[in-house]
Amino acid sequence: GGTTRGSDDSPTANQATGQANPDAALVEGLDVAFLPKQVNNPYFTVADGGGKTATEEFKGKYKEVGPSEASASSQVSYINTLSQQQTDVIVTSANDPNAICGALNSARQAGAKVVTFDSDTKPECRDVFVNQVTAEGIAENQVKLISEQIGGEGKIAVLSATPNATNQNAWIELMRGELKKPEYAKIELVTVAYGNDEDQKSFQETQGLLRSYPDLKGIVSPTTVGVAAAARYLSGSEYKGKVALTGLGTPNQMREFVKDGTVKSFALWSPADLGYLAAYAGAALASGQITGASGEKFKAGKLGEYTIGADGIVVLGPPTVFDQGNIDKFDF
Amino acid sequence: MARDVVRSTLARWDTVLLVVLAAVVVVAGVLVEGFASGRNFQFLLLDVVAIALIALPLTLIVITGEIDLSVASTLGLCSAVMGQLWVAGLSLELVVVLVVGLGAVLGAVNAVFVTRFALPSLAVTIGTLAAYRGLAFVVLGDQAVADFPFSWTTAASSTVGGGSVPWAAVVTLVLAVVFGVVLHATPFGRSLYAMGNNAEAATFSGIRVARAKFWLFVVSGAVSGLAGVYWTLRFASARADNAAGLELAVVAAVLLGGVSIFGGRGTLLGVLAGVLLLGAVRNALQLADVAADTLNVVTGGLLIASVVVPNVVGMARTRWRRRQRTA
Amino acid sequence: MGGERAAPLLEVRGVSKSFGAVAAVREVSFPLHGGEAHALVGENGAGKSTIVKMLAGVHEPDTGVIVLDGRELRLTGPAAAQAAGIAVIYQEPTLFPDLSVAENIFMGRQPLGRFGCIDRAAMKADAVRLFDRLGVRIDPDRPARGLSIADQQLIEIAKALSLDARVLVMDEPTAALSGVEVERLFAVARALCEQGAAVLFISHRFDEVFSLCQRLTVMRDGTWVSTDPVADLTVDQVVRRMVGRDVSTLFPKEDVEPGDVVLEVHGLTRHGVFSDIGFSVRAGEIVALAGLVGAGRSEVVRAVFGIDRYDEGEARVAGKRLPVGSPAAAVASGIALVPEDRRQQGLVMELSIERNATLTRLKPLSRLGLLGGGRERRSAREWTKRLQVKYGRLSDAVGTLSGGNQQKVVLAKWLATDPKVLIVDEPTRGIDVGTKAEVHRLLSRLAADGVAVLMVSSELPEVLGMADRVLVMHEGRITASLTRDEATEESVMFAATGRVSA
Amino acid sequence: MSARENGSRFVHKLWLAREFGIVVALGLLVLVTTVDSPNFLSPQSLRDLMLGAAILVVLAVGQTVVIISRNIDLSVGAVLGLVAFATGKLLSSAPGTPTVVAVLVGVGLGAVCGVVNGVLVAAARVPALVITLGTLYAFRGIDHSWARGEQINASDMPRSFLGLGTWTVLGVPVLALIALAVMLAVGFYLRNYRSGRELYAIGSEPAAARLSGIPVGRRVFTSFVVCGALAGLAGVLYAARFGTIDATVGTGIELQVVAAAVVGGVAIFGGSGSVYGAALGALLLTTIGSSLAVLRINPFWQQAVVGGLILAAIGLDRLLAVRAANRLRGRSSHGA
Ligand SMILES: Nc1ncnc2c1ncn2[C@@H]1O[C@H](COP(=O)(O)OP(=O)(O)OP(=O)(O)O)[C@@H](O)[C@H]1O
Ligand SMILES: Nc1ncnc2c1ncn2[C@@H]1O[C@H](COP(=O)(O)OP(=O)(O)OP(=O)(O)O)[C@@H](O)[C@H]1O
Ligand SMILES: [Mg+2]
Ligand SMILES: [Mg+2]
Repeated sequence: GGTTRGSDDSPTANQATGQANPDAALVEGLDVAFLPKQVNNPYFTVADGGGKTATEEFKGKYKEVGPSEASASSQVSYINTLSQQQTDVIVTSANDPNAICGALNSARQAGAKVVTFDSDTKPECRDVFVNQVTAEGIAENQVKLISEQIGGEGKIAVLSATPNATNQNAWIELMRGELKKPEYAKIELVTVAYGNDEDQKSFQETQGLLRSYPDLKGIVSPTTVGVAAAARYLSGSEYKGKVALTGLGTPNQMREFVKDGTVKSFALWSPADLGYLAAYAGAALASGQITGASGEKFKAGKLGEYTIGADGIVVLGPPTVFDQGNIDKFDF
Repeated sequence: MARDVVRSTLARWDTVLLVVLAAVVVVAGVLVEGFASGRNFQFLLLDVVAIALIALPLTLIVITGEIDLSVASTLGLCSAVMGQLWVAGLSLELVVVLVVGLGAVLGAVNAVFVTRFALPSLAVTIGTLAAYRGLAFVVLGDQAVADFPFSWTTAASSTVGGGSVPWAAVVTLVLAVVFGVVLHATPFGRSLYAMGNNAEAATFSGIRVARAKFWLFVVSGAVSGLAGVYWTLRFASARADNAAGLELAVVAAVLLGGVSIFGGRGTLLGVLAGVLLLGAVRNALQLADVAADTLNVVTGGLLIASVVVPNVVGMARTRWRRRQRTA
Repeated sequence: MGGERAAPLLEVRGVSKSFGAVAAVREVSFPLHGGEAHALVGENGAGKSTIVKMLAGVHEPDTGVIVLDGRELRLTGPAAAQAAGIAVIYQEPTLFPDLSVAENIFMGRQPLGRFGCIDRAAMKADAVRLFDRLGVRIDPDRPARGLSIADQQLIEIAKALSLDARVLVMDEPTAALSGVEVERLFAVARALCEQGAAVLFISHRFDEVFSLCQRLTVMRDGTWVSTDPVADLTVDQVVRRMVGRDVSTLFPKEDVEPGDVVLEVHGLTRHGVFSDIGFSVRAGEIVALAGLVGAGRSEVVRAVFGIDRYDEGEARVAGKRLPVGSPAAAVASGIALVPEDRRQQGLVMELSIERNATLTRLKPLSRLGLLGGGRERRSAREWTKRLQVKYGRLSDAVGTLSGGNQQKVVLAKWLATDPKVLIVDEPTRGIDVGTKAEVHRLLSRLAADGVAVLMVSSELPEVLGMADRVLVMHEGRITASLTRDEATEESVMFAATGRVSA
Repeated sequence: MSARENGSRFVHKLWLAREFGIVVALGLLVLVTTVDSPNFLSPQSLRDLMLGAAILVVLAVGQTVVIISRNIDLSVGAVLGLVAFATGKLLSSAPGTPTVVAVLVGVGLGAVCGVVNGVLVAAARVPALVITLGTLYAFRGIDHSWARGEQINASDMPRSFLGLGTWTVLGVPVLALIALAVMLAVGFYLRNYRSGRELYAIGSEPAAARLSGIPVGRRVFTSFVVCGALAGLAGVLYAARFGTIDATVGTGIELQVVAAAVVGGVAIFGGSGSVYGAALGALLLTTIGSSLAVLRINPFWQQAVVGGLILAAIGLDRLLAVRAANRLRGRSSHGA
């Protein structure tokens, strides 16, 4: 979210300048750099791994750089470095939608194409945003999952990441909207707790939720750290099987809890596919196949063809729902 | 006095740092592609400005034997308040003044605990480190204010005559000169070394120890507030978590600069060299695609070396002399 | 003396020690015999404490050896010295302020009970027993923080006694003690000698040296001068050997016609420490504040100077009331205080001699708010020269000076401020006889120039020799105010022990 | 001395003890929370509190040993992270490893990190704050380069090991019992053994400690090894309790640990304080986290409250110290 005041007097950025040539071949030997929110974060390691696969497919040079702590200021410093190195494609997930804008725009002026994935910047600072799913898609999916598990009525709570995680807040807002639908009228979202994407804090917050709302029926945790911590707490407590839990998590983290019955189902998109798609989007930009304008199409290897939507957004697809039946088919 | 300074080990540490800094710049300029360019120089300076700014008053504080760990949280709270005031419709000129004033007030809170209640500053500022950061979240919550006027945000990274020296670095340098003169050539600065070595003896000499420390904390807060303004404008984003964890980087730079953590020893030149050295090493290694993990190991290693090397050299020298004498 | 022919218990043989360019001790040899107290005397900086530190294992000799029972000792550290049976009382107390008095005494040697645990009850009882031997009462359970210098020194003595050592080394143990305690200490030392121990005793007070010791070694400028039985010596001989010349008069008191009252104190009270203190000092007058250790004299002058706050009363300088608790204001109004603990309060040990000497005059020495090098250096050089401070370079850390020379630097930094009132707390503590005479001459000179001098001293001859008036304190109150004529050893001691005269 | 007099003396001592203030604060906090939300004192909830505090208590106990000797160890968070990852790696690559071996390996690795700190601080005689700030960066860097974004999950580790984090004995979590045992053992050692008392002496006045013949270097070295070993133990416990481990585990926890010790009345410049106080400080800090979560206080306020509490705790400690000093002033030092 962002508090705003008056009109924005920053220059409207160069949305999709030049002409797209849909038939241009992908240039070989492109320098593709992935700049995640934080290196060594397992989620981004998998996502960037997808990017690496894609880059190798189109014979580019892949590298992953980034700060060891998730802060916007260090990302700026890395973007400056990349621009200094004349990188062709920068694929990044923003720690702050505004803070890295200036640096990204200088990099673009220096010739780089910028793709954001997972977490966007302001639209005028990048060429394309590869969205894992639409926010609406997540909200719908999560509300549906929890409603199924608690039988359509009762109190639920959300366990989120940090209080200022942009996409979390967007999803939670949309979930509130979703809950207003008639079929969910008997479900009440009582509170949002923040586990800061730390195990210990998420643990404590889960305990707190159950303490302060003894009649809580379910918890939705749309963040991988939060849902794993909550599952681990529930599985070792008297609430196991009584309080429902769902959210966004990786199959490897959640396998144990699905098998022991703590969690019936949860969802996630494939992070590797996300990175894969982002790399192809970058290559398409750098090769002149697309400019980032709405309606342009490009091919993303094994994932097939994608179309750029409004505001230069490409959507990966609906999330996968994991449950006892299918979880063993996934390994990430 | 000049001879005196030259002879002291400290001055030698300054020189060592400057030589190492020059060596790093030359080596990186030759070996690392993209290092020796005006643009990179500009990026490097922009990155170290906030650390350098905060390090100035912190140097003086550490010389008196105290420490201020709340600087980055002060920066964050000031940034958050800056965002709220801007949203509330105040003019940015006024906002900047108020925010620097707020920084001074936050510094004064530290000062009151440290000087009036005679509490250890390490403990106090660990407390305010948490408290100020918490208040920043209370003020701005999960929001980010990002619609500062374009003219202001570009000013934060604009350069002198469009060259490669940012205005912010020039301002920092001017402040550094002011702090340097105050520290090394005024009665006030002299008294800081005395109280850092032995506060009781300084009191017995008629030096107003508590008052001096009080003002140092206030100035530290105000400068952190100013750094908050810079940070907010440079990244065009007022956030509660701005510069989280920066305190360790600043303390590391000050210590690398040869300031004794126990007080009473250190020079401002050394600290500036330390700040630039850390910045240059990071920048060069980043350009050479060295991973962030290795960067951290290098930073830690530099810090350890900065205290271990002079000590070990000193010990070895004494031992060698003794052997010579007895032989 | 039976020990005359027997082999010495411990022998210092040709030891030297240098610190950088300073040769503190050069080729010094002397024996310590069991059953004997041996005095080591010399000017400030002669190298006495350095010898002590070599015996204690703190410094390793550059050359030469220490021989115990005919065997060469290699002392690698204080623990090795203790293990060899050498107990040391250092010139400066070395206590642990956070720990209890009993633990301070027995640190590292606490009596053990079951499972190798410390037996606290036994430790406390042992401490009480030691204090009984010394004839003092200090609560063994209280923390050492906040004890007076004298009490700290007593704990040091108790610590050394507790070691039951064969060699007891005492570096100016009596500098902070008053007569009664000194007597008890000597009784204990004599008892130890009778049991066959050897005692090395360092003091600048010859009456003590002559009453305790059987043998005496003189040092000058780091070298050995002589070792003789005390019976063969006179004080004048010793002084001549120490200083290399005769010392004229020790108390060169000039007669001065006192001027206006400069310092006035009325009804000064700090609850639990002192109460209702009132006195005045005139320009040109030397007023002594006498009393036993712990009477509260230092506390009074600290309060006047603004270090401590007081609860009632007031202090005025030249009619102007001093604010409570502000040394800076006191300095501005013309007071100077030479404190009793020069290490903690008088000097910044890590800073250079120059910096210390000018620390009180930073503002006057600056021009346009800036300090340039030359003026400080000139001022420091001038004042260290006037006081004849012995140093290598002005840029050396003041901590490397000997105790007496450090004291001179403290005096220098205050005299440079040109004070109206000079308060000196134990001004000659740890100062050799030659320098002592100099300090006294200096005080006298200052008084003659119109400075009001207030002198706290535990040394009775100094009090009687120098003061125009003597104020005697006992347990936080002034019990007598005596003129120079009324003041005698008896009258002062009478008031100091609280027996109010009829 | 009669029993009654003994009793009143005990009460008096208790009142003077630095730990007393923390116990009162803790009591008030629990009371307020319970009034608002009665099942805050349910068995499950109490178990959770103990579980939550256990790891911090172990760290705070180790930190106290170092702080008492006038040093500080800022690298504990990095050591915890490194050991947690190593333990996870060991168990996931050799699932048959007995829990005891895993614990020993973790403690050993922690001790090795402590040795690095100890050697640098004691042998090179350099300030611990600088050294451990350096090793904080270095150990964390090693952890990151080793983990390279790998995550170890509960399913990768044997159930018997994970049980360490969830088992209870008579309703009390094993984790809490371990922390309690560590605290009592270290507390007993510091109070009743010569080498323990020497740590206090060193912290109180290092120069005097040297002159007293205390082997200062060796003691300081040992204190860092102990602190490192306990940080290692905490790392193992962390792995067992949370089951999800990556390279960021324990980031920033060092300030919390120091805060716990300070809140618990351990003087930051050495010489005084106890592990019991530090452990209580750790318990208080974690209870605040839980209470605020239960009271549904705006999460944004949490950190601010923790900060305020640290200030209040050291302020209170100071007040008590001044009161004690004033009483000493009233009695003369010679009064027995
Ligand atoms: N640690 C030291 N560093 C530098 N110089 C020292 C040190 N210890 C002693 N000295 C110097 O050695 C000389 C002889 O010192 P020593 O302390 O033995 O003399 P002293 O006879 O004890 O004098 P005093 O009358 O003050 O006790 C002095 O000039 C002193 O300044
Ligand atoms: N650590 C040291 N470093 C350098 N010089 C030292 C050191 N210790 C002593 N000295 C020098 O050695 C000499 C001997 O000092 P020492 O302390 O032994 O004197 P002292 O005889 O005890 O004097 P005093 O009677 O004043 O105590 C002095 O010149 C002193 O400056
Ligand atoms: Mg001496
Ligand atoms: Mg006195």
